[in-house]
Amino acid sequence: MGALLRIRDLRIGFGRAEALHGIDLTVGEGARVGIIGESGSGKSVTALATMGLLPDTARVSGSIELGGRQLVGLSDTGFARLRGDVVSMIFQEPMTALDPTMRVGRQVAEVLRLHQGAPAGRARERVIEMLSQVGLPDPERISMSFPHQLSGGQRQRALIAMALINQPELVICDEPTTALDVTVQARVLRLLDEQLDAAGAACLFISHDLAVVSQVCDEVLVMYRGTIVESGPIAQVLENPQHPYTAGLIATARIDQIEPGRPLPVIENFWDGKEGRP
Amino acid sequence: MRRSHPLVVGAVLVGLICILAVVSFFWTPHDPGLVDASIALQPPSRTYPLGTDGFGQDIFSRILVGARICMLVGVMAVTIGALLGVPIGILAGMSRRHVGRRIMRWADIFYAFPALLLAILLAAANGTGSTMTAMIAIGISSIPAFARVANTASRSVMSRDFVAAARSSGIGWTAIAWRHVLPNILPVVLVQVSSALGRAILAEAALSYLGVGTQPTTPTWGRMLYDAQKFVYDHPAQIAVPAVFIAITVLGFNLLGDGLREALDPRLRQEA
Amino acid sequence: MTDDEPDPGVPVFEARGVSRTFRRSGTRGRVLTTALDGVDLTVRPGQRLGIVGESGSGKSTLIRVLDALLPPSSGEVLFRGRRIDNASSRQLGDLRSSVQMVFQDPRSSLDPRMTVGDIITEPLRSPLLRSRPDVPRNHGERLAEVLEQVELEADAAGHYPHEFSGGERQRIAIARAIAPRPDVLIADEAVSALDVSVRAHVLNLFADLVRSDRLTLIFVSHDLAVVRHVCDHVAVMRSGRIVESGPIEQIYASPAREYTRNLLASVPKLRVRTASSRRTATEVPDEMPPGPDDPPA
Amino acid sequence: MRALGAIARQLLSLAGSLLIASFIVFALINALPGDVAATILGPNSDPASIAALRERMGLDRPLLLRYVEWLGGLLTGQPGSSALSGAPIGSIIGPKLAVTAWLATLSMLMGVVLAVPTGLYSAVRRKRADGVIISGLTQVAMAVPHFLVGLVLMIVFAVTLRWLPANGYTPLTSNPLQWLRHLVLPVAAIAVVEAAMLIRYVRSAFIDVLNEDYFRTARAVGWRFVPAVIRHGLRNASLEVITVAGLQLASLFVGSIVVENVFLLPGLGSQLLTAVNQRDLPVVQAIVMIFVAIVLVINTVVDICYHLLDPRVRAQDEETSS
Repeated sequence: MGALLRIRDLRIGFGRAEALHGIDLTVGEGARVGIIGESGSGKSVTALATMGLLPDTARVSGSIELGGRQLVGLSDTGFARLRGDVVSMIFQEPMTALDPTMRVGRQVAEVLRLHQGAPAGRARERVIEMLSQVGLPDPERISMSFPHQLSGGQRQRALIAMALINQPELVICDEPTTALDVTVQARVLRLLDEQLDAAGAACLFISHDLAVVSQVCDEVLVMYRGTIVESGPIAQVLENPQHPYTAGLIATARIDQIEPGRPLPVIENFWDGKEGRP
Repeated sequence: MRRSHPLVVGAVLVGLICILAVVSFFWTPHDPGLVDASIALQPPSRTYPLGTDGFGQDIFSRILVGARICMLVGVMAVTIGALLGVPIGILAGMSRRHVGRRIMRWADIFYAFPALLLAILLAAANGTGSTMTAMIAIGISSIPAFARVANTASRSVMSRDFVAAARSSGIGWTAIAWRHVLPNILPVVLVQVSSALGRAILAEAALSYLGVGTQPTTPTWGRMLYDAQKFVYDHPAQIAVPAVFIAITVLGFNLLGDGLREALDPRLRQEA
Repeated sequence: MTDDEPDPGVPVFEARGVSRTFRRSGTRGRVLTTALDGVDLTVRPGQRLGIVGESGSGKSTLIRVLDALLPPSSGEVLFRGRRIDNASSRQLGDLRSSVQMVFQDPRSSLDPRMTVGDIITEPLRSPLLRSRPDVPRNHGERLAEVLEQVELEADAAGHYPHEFSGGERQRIAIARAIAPRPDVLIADEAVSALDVSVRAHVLNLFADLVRSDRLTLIFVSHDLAVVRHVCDHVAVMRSGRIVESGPIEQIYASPAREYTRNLLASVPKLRVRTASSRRTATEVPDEMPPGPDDPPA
Repeated sequence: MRALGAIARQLLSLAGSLLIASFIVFALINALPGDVAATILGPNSDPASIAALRERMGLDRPLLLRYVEWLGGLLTGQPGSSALSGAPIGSIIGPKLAVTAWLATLSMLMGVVLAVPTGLYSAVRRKRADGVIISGLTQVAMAVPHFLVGLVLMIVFAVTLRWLPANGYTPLTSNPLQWLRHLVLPVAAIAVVEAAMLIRYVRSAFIDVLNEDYFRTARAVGWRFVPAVIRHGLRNASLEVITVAGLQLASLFVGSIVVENVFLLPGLGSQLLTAVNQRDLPVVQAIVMIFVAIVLVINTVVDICYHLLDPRVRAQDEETSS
């Protein structure tokens, strides 16, 4: 498997502050890489940089290669051609991520037409097919609905349909289930898993929840304050964490294995925040 | 780096006009009401820094006294509008949704009475207009804007959990209004005060210009423009002085409002 | 029965056939949504009750009705044997002074324009609480005490909420709740907005407080695994009804209802995904009904 | 069908507002302390002529009865007669209405045509030099009263350059070219100020949209910046802008009162001021009521447009009507 996404020494700064201090990561074709870290650790910034969606004020240096194309310094037009076609993104907030004034079907169809130039009739057929593929009941009706008429889970499914309809090579998921209920989360995760498999797409999956990442990904990167403190195949990291922060994360995620009544482990039991900081 | 500019520039301009208004109480270079046809329409000179008008009155003295009226009407009108509008808005915002909507619908009727129309009505009913009718008219017409701003803001405060927390520990409605709602909506109300002041001063100028506000014997910037208009063919520069002062004052308040909005809205702060 | 010495036999809360409907607009015109549908519930002194369910299951409505923040559409709510549904605010003195709440999102539950000290001592200044003898008189002293209890620095009192991290803010919210020495603590999704790594810290705090102050606890969550760590009883809610309730270990070990089993299975667990498990990456049973994910907001 | 119900409710509420507003107008003139006849005749009038005027205007009859009569007169287009000439008010006002209507409509059109593209442009370029300059210019234009812009335009184009007439009016039907020449300056005076305000609203509405999640989604699926703004921004921003533009149309009618007086256009505004100066209270009362009604009608039309455009409001409607 070749490398689809290769990031080298990526640094991102806003004003005087630097949000990302030179990270390296590689996502192979069809691979699933999770990025885990607390809020503000730089995981979302990494995703936005790959999509070219950082605000104008951001300073980016280093290299992001997607399928051999250099993305750092790419023009907006260049990015626009890739976005939604080669690389797509699923965001955290399904409630606000769809245009409230446009019917759902039309929003999905737009993505198709934008990149494939399919005629309206064909596009509509494909949209209905895609909506049913992401497990939306009565896709005809859903496609004619406005976003506010759908539940959070349904909206997230519609957004997944938008992200996958052009069979992208890479799907970036930024906390895609954090805003959802546990049962809905489980179903959406399973859907993502199936759809990524079916499309053979690679995935960069961002979450603060190690348990969620462990269910979707093969590899994991642990980020802390703008650096990657640990990375590797997920089994290896879980069984034999090298960095105390990772050990702390694993312990806090194993809440179901602690006997009730005993205090739960916290990160500070493992790491004081200083030792082993790169 | 640019973000604090509107606030500073606005504050400086407004401060300048306030100083003029205060100075006018103690000192003017000449008697602003002294008519002397022999020195009419003089260009600026050492004795008459901004020249004289068609009646031979010193323009600078009249500008100083005009600043007083302009600030007086603006401040009083906005006080009326805020003191009536904000409580209405808070009341509506703290009531149940459909009750609040009904209250706001009543307040909205005042939108149909812009300051100018209301002032004309009051002036007509009174026989003549006065500084007082102008103040009242502008004040009443600014009620719905204050009510609307306060209503939206307090409704969003009421939906926050700290209000539920206060209620669940037995804090009463008045205490919630004072302790939680008012402090949280104060920033938006302040912004509204500033832009309402700008609008009030524009309205005052228009009323004086039309002669339905402060009576022509008292110097006002709007009336000075009206008087200067007669000489528009031969002395067009006559309108420049009062025009510039009106524009400076309104610009000052508008900038102040924008600056406050930026300074107080965290989302805009990041945006800038 | 006196207020300060509650009879251990009298339930703290009792709900009898409580229903609550809201008028909402749906996809097909105006509808009445039933948030609560004939709920019966008894909370005994010292009990630590977890209420579990998905969003829209009515759990948040239930605690708001229990705390008399919302009136029920029908049914009776009793606090220590006295009716509190449709009671005037003056009649709620006992409830307001004995029960405190912790909310989900501290960004919303802490007034951004108040200092931490003012926030925490606000319940002490409530007119309904001042009448109670055991409410601390010395606000400064009590403030220092509770700050220490929630493991915050004493100088935190002078700062504003936005200067703290999410976990710290939730601890401020807890400090406010315990400041007037309540007998009952109601927590509404109190750890769901927190990062997993911060969650453990706050849960430990809850467990410690409940134990040391011998509080009655009502803990609302969508996560059974979390509830298991702080509660001894659990009630599972779905569509406004309690579908299953009992001692937590019993329900955790052998849930009687399909719905409870699904809830348990849905909580993501740390597991290594191998190539062979790709097809069944998550353990949601297939018989999970494919209906709407959750009701439209 | 539901949309029709909402429109019907809006119209009903408009009727209610009109009724209340008409009562306020009537009460301010008639029920405020001070005798109407004495006010009309001024401070130096003798009691006999005051009594005669009271008799002629029927002021001795009950207030409520006079209000109902006046209301009926408004609906039939004859709200009484002038206190000075005795001419029916309908025939005094009728011809003036067209002038004001042309002035306001053309100003609004010109204002919107100026404002929407400029506002959009300055939102997109808000961090660039040209965006900042536009912002600054609108600030200045907003700080200037309508009549001042009118005076400046008059000095430049009528007095100095002598391209256009400084004042007066020719009806459209008698000479379209002259009609246009007379309207250009007044329309420009109003439009410049209104456009400045509108530009700021358009700009901030678009900046709001640029910060929305759905705009980010649109960019993430491959829209380039400007097409994304047009496809997903325009409709959402227009919702906000329509509300403001409606309120502005109201302020614009009022602005026309002042500008008509600057350019001596024989419209409703000039007539209103003349009536105020002549203390012709029945005429004042009628003209003010016309302005108030126009404002209320415009606001209702705006509300209806808003309801038709925003699917969320359409749904909310159903919620509130219960």
